[in-house]
Amino acid sequence: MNLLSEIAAHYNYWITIFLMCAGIYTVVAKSNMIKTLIGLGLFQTSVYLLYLSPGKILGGTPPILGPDHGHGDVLYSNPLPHVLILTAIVVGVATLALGLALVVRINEAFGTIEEDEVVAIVDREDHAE
Amino acid sequence: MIGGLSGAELIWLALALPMIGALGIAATGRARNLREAVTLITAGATFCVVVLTLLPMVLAGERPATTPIEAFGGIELAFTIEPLGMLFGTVASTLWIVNSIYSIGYMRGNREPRQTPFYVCFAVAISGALGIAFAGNLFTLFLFYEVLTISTYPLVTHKANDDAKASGRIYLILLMATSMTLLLPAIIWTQVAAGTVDFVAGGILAGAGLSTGALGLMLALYIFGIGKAAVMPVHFWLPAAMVAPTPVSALLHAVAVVKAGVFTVVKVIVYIFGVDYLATSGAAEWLTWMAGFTVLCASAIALCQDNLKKRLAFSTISQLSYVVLAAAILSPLSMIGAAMHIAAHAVSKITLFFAAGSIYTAAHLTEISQLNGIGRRMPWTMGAFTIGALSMIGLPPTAGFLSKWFMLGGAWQAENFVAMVVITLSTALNAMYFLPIIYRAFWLPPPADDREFPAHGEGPLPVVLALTITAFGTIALFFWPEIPFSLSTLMMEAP
Amino acid sequence: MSVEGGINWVEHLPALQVAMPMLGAVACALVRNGGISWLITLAVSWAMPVCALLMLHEVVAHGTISYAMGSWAPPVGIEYRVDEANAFLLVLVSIIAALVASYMPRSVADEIAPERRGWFYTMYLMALCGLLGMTITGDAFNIFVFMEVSSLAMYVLIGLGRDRRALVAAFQYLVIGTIGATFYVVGVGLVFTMTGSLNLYDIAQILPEIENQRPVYAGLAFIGVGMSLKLALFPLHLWLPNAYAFAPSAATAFLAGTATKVAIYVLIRFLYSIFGVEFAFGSPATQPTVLLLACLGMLVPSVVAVFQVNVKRMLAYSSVSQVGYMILGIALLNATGLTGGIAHMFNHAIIKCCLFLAVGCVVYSTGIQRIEQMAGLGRTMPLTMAAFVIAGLALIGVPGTAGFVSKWYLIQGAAEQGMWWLVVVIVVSSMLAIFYIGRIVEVAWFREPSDAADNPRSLPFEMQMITWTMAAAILYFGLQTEISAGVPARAAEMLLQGWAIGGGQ
Amino acid sequence: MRMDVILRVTAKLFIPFILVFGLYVQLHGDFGPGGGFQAGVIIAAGVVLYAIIFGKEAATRVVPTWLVEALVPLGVLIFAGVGVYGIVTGGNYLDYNNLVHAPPTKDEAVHGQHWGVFLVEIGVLVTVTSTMIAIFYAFAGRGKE
Amino acid sequence: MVLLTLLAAITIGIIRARNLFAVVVLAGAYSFLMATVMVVLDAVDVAMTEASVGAGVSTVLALGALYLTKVHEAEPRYSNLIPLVVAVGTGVMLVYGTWGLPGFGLADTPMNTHVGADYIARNYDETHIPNVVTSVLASYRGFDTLGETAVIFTAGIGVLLLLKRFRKGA
Repeated sequence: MNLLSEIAAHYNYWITIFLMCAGIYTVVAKSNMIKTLIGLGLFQTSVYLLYLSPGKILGGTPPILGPDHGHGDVLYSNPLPHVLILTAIVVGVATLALGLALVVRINEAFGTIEEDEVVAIVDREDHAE
Repeated sequence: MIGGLSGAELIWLALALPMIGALGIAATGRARNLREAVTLITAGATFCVVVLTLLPMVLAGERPATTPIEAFGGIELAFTIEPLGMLFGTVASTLWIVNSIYSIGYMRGNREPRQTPFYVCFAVAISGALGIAFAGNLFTLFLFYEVLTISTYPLVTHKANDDAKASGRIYLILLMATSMTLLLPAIIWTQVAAGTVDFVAGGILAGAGLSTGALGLMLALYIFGIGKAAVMPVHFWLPAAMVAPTPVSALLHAVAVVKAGVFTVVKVIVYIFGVDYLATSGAAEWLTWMAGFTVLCASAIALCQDNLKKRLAFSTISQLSYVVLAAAILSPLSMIGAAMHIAAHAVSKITLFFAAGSIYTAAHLTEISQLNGIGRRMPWTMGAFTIGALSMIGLPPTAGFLSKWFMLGGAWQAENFVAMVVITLSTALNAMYFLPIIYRAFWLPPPADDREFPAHGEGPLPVVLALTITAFGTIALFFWPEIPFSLSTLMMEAP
Repeated sequence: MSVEGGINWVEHLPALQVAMPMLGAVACALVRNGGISWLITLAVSWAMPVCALLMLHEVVAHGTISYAMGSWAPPVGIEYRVDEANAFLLVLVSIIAALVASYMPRSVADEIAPERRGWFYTMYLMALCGLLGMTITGDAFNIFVFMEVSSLAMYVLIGLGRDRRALVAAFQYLVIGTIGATFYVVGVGLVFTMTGSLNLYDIAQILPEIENQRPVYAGLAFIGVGMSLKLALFPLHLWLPNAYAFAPSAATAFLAGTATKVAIYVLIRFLYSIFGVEFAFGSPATQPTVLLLACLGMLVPSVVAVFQVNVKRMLAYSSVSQVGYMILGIALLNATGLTGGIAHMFNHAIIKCCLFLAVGCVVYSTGIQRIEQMAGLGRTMPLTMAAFVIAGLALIGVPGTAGFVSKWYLIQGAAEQGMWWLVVVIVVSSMLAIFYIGRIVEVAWFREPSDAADNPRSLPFEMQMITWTMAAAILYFGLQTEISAGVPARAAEMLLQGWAIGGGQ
Repeated sequence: MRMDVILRVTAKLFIPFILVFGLYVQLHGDFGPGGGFQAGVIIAAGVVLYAIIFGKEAATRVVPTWLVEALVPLGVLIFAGVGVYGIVTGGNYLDYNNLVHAPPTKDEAVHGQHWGVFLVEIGVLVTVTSTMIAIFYAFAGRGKE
Repeated sequence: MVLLTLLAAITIGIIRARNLFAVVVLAGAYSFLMATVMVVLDAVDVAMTEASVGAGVSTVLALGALYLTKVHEAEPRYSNLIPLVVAVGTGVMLVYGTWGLPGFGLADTPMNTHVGADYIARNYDETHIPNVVTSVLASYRGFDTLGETAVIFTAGIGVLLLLKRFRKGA
């Protein structure tokens, strides 16, 4: 029973972990660059959950202060993770944009966005050197 | 006028002069006469500082030293002149002058390319040698040891053709590798064990409480780490370096490099391990065998060489191991012998190389089998060669006799019969590979047809001049051995 | 020390250290004219060392500086915390940035299209800003933010290389770098969840009181892996060689000098100051593992470097192996070793920067990047190649050069730990360095000039001068080591104390 | 797509609302969810929508490229500038307390905070909006080849 | 928890799908779901951002990129073993770590008592801004936000540097 409640208490962590693993898997396994980037996105997004979940307080409300100005007995969820994740999201999208830009250029330069094909071309050029 | 300077200033001056000279040479590279004038002047000035000024001070019992400069973590850059270093410094700076005179004749006579870099590197190498000689601790010594290695590398590859590059590679990699992989750890081990790397009379490791095995291991690291001493099996850079022009060979064999090697060995044994400590610990016995083996083996190989310079090279290897052997005997007399042999071998071996070079310049002969009757065409050269050879064998009236005498005495004193057998045996071998050359040169008739061997006279004047000087030096050291003798005895007395 | 209107700007040095490059970048982006942007870059990047040196002086004199951003006292606000360790690194990074900036203009003009130069300098300054921010900040999440600032800027800088392979290199770096950064965030997240604080010093105070250590261990692991990706610890180095090989010369010199070093600093900070040695290396398996990785890192990439045909890539592999030395110094866990590690960060930074600057000169005046083509360069560009040789000797660790000092400390550190096999590894990898440097030296000095190497384009003065300044610095720090070894020694002491027991006040 | 009347009309109707909503999010950030970043994205979305439907050329007539590219750094400038102003007014970097009155009483400090947050959010808004638009232009400017 | 499970399902879909267009759309859906989850977790600001960014901007950008490149993903050549190992390794490490984390929704965890609570307590007196997130974002941790803006700025200029076409067609 105790174990069961433990599991229940950690369920969302595990989903998070699953999502992260999926993200990493996509990044490492997939050769298509756009898919790699989306995998990165998944990975980062799941990290957000890792931050937000512990910040949630059951029975709490969003950290937008009511009339009690936070001194009353109203429970507010922890605002700090939210701030961090806001920043993280922004960083994530910035990275994504840059990555996509690079993919576009690579596609123009090599005519493909499959990483292993590109790498093959690169190796050939290295040996041509 | 430089008498007024203090010891420390003189040391800095001695180290700086060749460097300044190098700059001057590089600057005057276009005008060769000027350039060579600069070389000679620098050499002369260095000689004045080292021999005429510092030597008397040391003989008078002074120990000139610079105030140490802390480099890092208690490791200091320090110079102290003790007798042994003075001896080496004297040899180097004296022979530099002779060698410069010789080089001028040789380089011009053979129309060698890229002479300016040659003289520059040469000057830097001398500075390195002096740095080694005057080093006050292992770190400083190591520093200049590498300076010497690097500055001589371009000299070895001077010809810049393929086999020059190949042997240059062997030279650099062997010397650097041994010093980096063996010598450096040994030094740091010393630092960790003894807490210092300064050269102290009587050694610094006595208190470190290392086991005999560890001591032996450390000694091995030092001996083989000092690749310049060319103890087998780290000797083969020396024959390889034979591709270099003769003045360079002279530099390697007589003036700086190998001397730096054996000098370092002796210095480490005397001032780091401490003779008595090493003797009592008995960690150096294997060294006697190793050195003895090298002496005999190298002599035997020399016997089979037809190329004159190669034969001389192997003779050098065996002669170096004399010094190591003498040092390994660990008796006061043998130590003196070792020190004196550094000087003796220097003058006699440089004579031999000068002669070989002179033959090459005049007659373009390199093989011993071609030397029939050459003594009649080049009496001065071959005369000097004979003197050098006698000294190598160890016959009076030459310098080699004295040092060998001391070594034997030391071996007797220490009842080290291995050493005695080795010395006598190798003397026989030396005779076997030197006397035939002399015999050929003077008593065999020169080859008949002059188409193959066009008539030629002596080598260029500077060459002959140089080799005559060194030949006289070889004899002079027999009759007036005071300077090296007193220096080496000073070395053995605890200050 | 200018006091204007009662404001003591010296108090605000920590903020200025990061704000100035940012504003400079903004200015460059507004101007967008190559020449003017360069002047701005030059001014800013030379102001940086001044800031850093002033702070270093302050720290050495009066101890740690703590600067509260927005006057919110930590841990509520973000704190900037400067002590010996990161003040030293700030000096290093900013000086290298300044020198490279002075070296840059013609080389950039050579490799970057005119209308892009303004923005190029913007990126350069942002990279600098990010690195400085990472180094100076005392807040775990702030490190991440500035890590991303610098990383993004670097991806762009690399992507601007002329060769199309530069794009691929940038992309791979982007993917790996992002994974690394995200791992770091995960680690911080775990620690944050357990401690509830993001302020490094605060975390260090709280950690010892936590009874359930598992999340913290996991957090440590994630931070470790993430930073190892960033600092290209073998075998996580795969992004580095191409990135260095194809980026514009000036950018490569800058990255090689600074990027990995800062990542290493962050790792050191977490291992020593925050988690503390006892905790970080608590389990008996940790130290051997790290040492093993370090040794592999010192040997394998060196071997690979020996067989490279592209000189830039060869140097890149050698960088990977040098990272091994630094990690080794960290993992030795004694003062001497750590001093060696930090000192090697400094020395290797100037050495490798000098090498890449020299290569940059070669590329500028001949366009050569392959080693065979470098034949005879010793005769056609003697000064540049001489500087190259000096730096190469330092890389090998010849006494009298900067490289020797740190190597000495590392060997001594290993010896003090009685780990003689490490000594062997160190000397062997130095041997390998002899091989790959010697190869180039031989080609450059003892071969007839190839037609590619003949009559090179005349080199701009500033490129020569900066390259030689670096070479001179290498020789100078080989013997005169108050800065390059003295400060690291202090820093090492301070770090070994850790923060948990109230050290670093 | 360009010829589709319905789309164009609806777009013409919607875009103003989008922009207004964006401003609302921006200004209401103090009291409810929202802030410079979200607002910036929304406003940018409006422009992007315009560009998608009426073509990039039309969009650049309304929001010229040079303006966008100038605004990208401008936002950072505002933000960082506020920070520096914090120093000038005698506080630390990014200290808003004495933004309005220095030295402040407690209420004035709060006032300063309000202003500071407001300006900063503006900075974020400017940068985010212009960056998003600029990136979109850059992608759009890259025809398929 | 249902939502979370749904998320997992979508993820699998993303990994399986070969058509990149579908992938992008799925990713958008993923972001929306994520946003909903965030609302459940009381993170309204974050949810808003995630919706606008994850579902909006990212999708648009990805589609734009797709428009410029290719829509179909090639068959992967090499085995999926290594990535699987990497992913599972990470997972194990995380499970190990998270198992010790405090349970879901508790108020007395260090994270919710230390600084976080601090903000709620002091925020109003110091800033009069009801939305704690905004005040923390812009004031208490304003420097992070400055960094974040810098990131955007860098990315923007970076993309321009890489993609922008100049008259001379550089």
